[in-house]
Amino acid sequence: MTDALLGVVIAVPVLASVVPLIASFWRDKIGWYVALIALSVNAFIVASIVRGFLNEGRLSHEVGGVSVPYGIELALDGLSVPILVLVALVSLGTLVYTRNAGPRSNSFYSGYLLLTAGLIGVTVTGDVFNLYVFIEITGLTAYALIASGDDGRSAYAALKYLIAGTVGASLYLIGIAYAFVATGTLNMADLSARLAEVGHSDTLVLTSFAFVVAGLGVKVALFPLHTWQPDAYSSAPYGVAAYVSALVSTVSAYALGRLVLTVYTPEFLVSNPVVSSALVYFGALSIVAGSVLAVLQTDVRRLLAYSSVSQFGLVVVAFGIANPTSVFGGVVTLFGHAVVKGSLFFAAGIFAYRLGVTRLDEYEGLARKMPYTGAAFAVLALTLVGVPPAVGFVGKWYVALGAVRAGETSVAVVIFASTLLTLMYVARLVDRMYYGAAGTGTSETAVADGGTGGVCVTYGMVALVVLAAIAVVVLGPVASAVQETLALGEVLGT
Amino acid sequence: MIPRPYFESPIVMTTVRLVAPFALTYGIFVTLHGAGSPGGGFQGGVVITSVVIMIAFAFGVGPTLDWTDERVVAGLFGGGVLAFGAVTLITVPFGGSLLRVDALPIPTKYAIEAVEVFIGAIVAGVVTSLFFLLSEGGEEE
Amino acid sequence: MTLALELALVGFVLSTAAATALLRDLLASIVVFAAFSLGVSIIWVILQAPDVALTEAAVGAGVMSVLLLVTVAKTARSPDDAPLVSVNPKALAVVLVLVLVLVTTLPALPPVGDATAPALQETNEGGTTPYGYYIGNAYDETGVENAVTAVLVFYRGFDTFGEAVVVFSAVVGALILFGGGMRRETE
Amino acid sequence: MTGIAESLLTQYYHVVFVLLLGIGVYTMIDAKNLVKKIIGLNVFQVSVFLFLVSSGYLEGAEPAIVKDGGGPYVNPLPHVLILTAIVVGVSLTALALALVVRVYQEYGTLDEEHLQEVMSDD
Amino acid sequence: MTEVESLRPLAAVVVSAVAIFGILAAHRRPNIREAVTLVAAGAKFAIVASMLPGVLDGTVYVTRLGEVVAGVPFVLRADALGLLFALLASFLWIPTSLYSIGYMRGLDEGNQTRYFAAFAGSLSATMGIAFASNLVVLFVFYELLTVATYPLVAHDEDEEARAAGRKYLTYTFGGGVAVLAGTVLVFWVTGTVSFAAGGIEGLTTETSTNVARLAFLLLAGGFSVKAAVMPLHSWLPDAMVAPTPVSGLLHAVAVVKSGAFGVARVVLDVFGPEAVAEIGTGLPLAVLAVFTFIAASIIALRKDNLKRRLAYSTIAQLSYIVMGLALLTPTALVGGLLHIPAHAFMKLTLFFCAGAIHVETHTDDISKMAGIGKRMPLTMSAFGVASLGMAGIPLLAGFVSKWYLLVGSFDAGHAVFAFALLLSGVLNIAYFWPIVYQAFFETREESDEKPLVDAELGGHWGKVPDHYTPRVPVADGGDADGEDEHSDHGADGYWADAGWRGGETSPFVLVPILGVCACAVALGIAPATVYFLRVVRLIVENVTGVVV
Repeated sequence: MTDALLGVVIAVPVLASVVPLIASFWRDKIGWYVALIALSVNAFIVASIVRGFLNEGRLSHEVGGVSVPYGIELALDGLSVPILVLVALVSLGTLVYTRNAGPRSNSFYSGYLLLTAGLIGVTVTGDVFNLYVFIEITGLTAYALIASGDDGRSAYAALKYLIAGTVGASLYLIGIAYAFVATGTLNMADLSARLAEVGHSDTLVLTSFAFVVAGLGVKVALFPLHTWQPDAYSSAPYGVAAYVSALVSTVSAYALGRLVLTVYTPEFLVSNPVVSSALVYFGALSIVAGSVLAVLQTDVRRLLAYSSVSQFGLVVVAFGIANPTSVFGGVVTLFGHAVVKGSLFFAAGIFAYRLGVTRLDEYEGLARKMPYTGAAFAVLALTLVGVPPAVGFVGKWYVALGAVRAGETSVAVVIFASTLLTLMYVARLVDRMYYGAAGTGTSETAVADGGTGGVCVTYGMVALVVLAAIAVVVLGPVASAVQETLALGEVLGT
Repeated sequence: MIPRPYFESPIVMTTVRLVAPFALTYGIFVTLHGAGSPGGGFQGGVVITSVVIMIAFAFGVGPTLDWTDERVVAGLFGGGVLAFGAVTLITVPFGGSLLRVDALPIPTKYAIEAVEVFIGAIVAGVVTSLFFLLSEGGEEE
Repeated sequence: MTLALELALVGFVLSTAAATALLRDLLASIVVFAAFSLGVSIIWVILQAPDVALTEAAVGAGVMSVLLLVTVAKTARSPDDAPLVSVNPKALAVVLVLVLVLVTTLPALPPVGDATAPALQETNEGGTTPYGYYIGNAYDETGVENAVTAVLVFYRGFDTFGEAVVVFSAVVGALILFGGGMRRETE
Repeated sequence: MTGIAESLLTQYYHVVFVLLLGIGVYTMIDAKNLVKKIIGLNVFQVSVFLFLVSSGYLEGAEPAIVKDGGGPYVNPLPHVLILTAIVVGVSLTALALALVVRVYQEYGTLDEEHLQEVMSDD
Repeated sequence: MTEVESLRPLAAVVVSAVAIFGILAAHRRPNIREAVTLVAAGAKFAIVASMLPGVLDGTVYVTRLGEVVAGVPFVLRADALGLLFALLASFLWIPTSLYSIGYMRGLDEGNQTRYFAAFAGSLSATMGIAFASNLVVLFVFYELLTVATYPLVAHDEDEEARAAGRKYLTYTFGGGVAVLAGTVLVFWVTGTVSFAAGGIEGLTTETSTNVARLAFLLLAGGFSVKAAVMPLHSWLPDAMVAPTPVSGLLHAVAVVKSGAFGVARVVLDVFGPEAVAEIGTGLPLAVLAVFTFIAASIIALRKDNLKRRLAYSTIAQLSYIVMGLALLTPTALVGGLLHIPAHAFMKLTLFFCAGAIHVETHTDDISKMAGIGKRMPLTMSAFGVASLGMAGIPLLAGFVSKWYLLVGSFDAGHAVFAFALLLSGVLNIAYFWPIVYQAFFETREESDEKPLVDAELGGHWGKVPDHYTPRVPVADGGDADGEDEHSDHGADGYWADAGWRGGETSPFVLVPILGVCACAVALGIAPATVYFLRVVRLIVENVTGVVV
């Protein structure tokens, strides 16, 4: 019975998303309440799903009662549990923020619910084509939400995102097609077995792997496939930017890990050393390039966007190394980065709404004007650097340990160096916020930038950011406690 | 905004008057007959929409928009999604799993055709409103 | 005979595709794109995929072109001083690389229509393949002759649900863009 | 190389797939007009559809309208996938066009270079 | 050695962390705020001291708190070595807090709340470093210490301070990264990172010598950044822009010694002296240390800014510790470890004096301090005593530790190190004595210029450098920004006579100076009765089994 909830948790937001649209004939601005109710319900369902996982281990549901591999399987294992929890939490947290920061239209919340449904779908599906469908749902709604900013710039950014994202999804589809030609099946578990029979060094298998990685790489925004991402993040409304930066790329990265680790399996990587090291260096390149580009930015949102490029590089490295230690590190990094980056965008939004500051040089002396948000921002930023005991450090520890165990010393060096690279741009921010001469970037410039948009910053928004800052610190020690529970060893079949 | 090049053409209007009913019928046929032959909700829905689009081209978008009640359009795809979702969930108590239409007390074939109808409704409603939104989109702004 | 027909068709499709790329005038390339879709839908017929053909004709040629036309009607058309755009060498180089890479994988692919292709086996080491299962049991289990419909709604019904959600999301997205809900007065 | 040469003959649908893909990508890179890019995107997607459908094609088989004594049938699974993919594709196109309209309302142009200029101004 | 479950190590860490909230809460009431600081300081020292007797009897107090990362327990462990450091830091926090009050108020600095809060935070982190039971926990608090001290370095918020702060972050985080890398290596090789007296099992046997060498290089190198071993030292002089109490406690004791302490942990409890000798990484480190304290002493000669000169002296003195640890012989270890407290007391006195001079006369440059002994007699006498101690004059703290170092270097069969030590002692006198001398025995007019300070290296044969102009006394005590609220030194340019009854500065400043100075003397006269020597002996005995 628990396993059926895997489908219910997708269906609930979809059904709820219809309500605001229909209701808009009679009332405006009820979308938020509908979303709140639906996502709270979802949170409860997710809670019972997690309980089910803790009791029974891997959950699997055959939609339509059709047996695998003829139907579609929904599955939940140690790799996807954290992501599911993450989506449930962030989707609720973002609501707290958008309550006042907006957008507030009914149709926005329909899109918001659909996006959430898509994210959950990507997380729990066990079928490669079904994954494609949910990726497209996620993408479609994400493009629309990004364009919900009231200037044309956001529409243009969304269009670029749409084209890039669709190309990525289509590349993924080509990869799936190659795999299908080679095996004739689509269920992940079955596919992985058939691929092993075909032979991991078979041209078709290798081609499909290449296309899948490239396609999802675009979605994750790995260097050099990241070009759509900074514009999208920097032109979307802050609430949306936070939600998208926290979840959409994260879930795509999860999908990448899911495919690489459970469909192509670590054996595939072992039997193709060239491919695996290519994947790892792909990630390492992203780590370095992302950080370097972040240092060059003058707009805070773009800086945060590029820092995501680098963080997801770390995740890909972790998945590429593909031993349980590094994969756990990757998952921790995914989770931690989602919370941190989302909250950083929240905080940046609060600054923009209250003071109208958006550029780095306007952050001078910000902490004095808004001590709580400023402090939270600093803590979150330092977490990004990997200052212990916060979650960033824990993730980095496991990835590095995995890399050393796998003998990938050069990669380990990059991982350690990335700390300093991150420090380069974080130090600039924090230094400005705390020791910059206050006065610049006051609300006068806010009017000039039109940054505020008449949004009043509520205590709830500030509290959300502060809580997140506390959470990421607490999360660090907690994270390593769940390593056993996730049983990633089984997931990787090692 | 560049005005759309629309001018009344009696021939077109008459043709549409004649064709529209048949097109509508054909759309419904395709929707319902997906079980036995090629076709189904998606195709049928599109064909049904084509009626609206034809009328729009013949008589102009503005008038067509005034004739159509957007509540009906919204009801089509909203209701469709709700119904499809309901089917997805309702089968859980019956068969213990989602979308298990063969567990429903009605013959599977009818269940499948019902789903096709829902899909048809969704597609018809969505494509119609997309057409209107694109052609009217933001002109009020 | 059929081969000649097929080759002609393929030629038509390719040339129309190329034309959409090279025609400068937007309206022209949209019209050619509609022709392209029709050609493709005939290819689907030849490949024994009537459902796909019908959908392609209705959706690809029909809806897509209408939407494109409406958009162009609302926006400016590029001034057509020359009928064709000049070829962009840089883009061409990129494409050539891509094409060459893909061509190298072709020998590994089973010939089209070859009965020994893995995707066309009714059984394999894992037991019955999806193909074999659908062909064998679709009618008995669902009472639907058209296996495509059976798979679409029953065996892979969840895909179709997702598909419906995608369609729905499209209109929601458009509504978000153009503000307001369905009610026009509020727009 | 001979392998490639003969495959060009025996499986020209795959060749068409590759060529269409090339044309689509070319259009997306080259076209300055946003609508044109979207058309290229569609061509690109069609090429993928072609690849999948041809993978389900069986020489001399009939469509999978199953009846007694019939067969052999082509593989219906790819058809289902492509039906879904086509609808997904048109939905994406619709949203893309809506975005185009939005951009045009703001900047009065669909030409990318021109857009860049306008944006760098404000 | 018996282990006792106890919350005391945790309490020692937490007490000042809790105090932070009190300090922040009381930001509107300075008196309450400072009271909180003092109470926290007292409580912290009481807690740490309460463990001293037990530790001397071989007890180890342990607090277990789950895991940091899998396989790495989060345990705080108060063993002898940890206690040595904790005792020192927590004890010196008391006078420093008093002094801070006098200093900060004397200059009515801004952001005092942030200052005291960050100070309390730094002390928490320091305790954590002291009681860390394994490399990861050590690393955690090591990084937190960096974060907590950063606001103190950048306190002034002017461009110089911010640059110094950024440099500080970059250097120390860089060191932290190296430490982390080394930690990962150790964990990978042995599956544990917990300290064990005499070294972790199989660290050098389980793996190739080169991996062990690499691990040692990363760990020792990483910690050496905070220990300011050349060439990684340049953050320290820049960090002197911080308020003097910070330079005093943190950049002469807590932070820099946490680096030295880290090196000690690595040598004694991670690798163990034998292993270090075995992989032959001790000697290079020792050589580097010797180079550092000779070079730093020579540079110190050339610094006219008092605090910078003290900073270079710190760099030199820290390298004594590192050298002692690197020589690996029991006596040398005792000397190195004992020099941790010895140097702390003396250097803190010196910094306090510098601060007092700054508060009272706004004088920072040595060349402007001629005759200042008249203005601040007690302060300058304390300065004199402490600087003699630095030079290692008998009956002062510096002597005992240096004595052990000398003996130790002979034991190690490297007499050259002994001579290096003596040489640096001479250099110490060379750069401290002029300050004392001119303070007492010169006046502004006839203060001759200090060739070592003013003239270019190598001197000018015969001719007077054309850029040189004889110093003319400025009416104001060399106060750069010309503000003249300190009219207490006469208009004729003479320092006003403050007399010897402590009227020279506020008691908040004077009492700590004299107190710490007295301790420095006590440490020299009766090292055995002042507990540090006993603790140090115990540590070395635990590690090497040799009773010194």
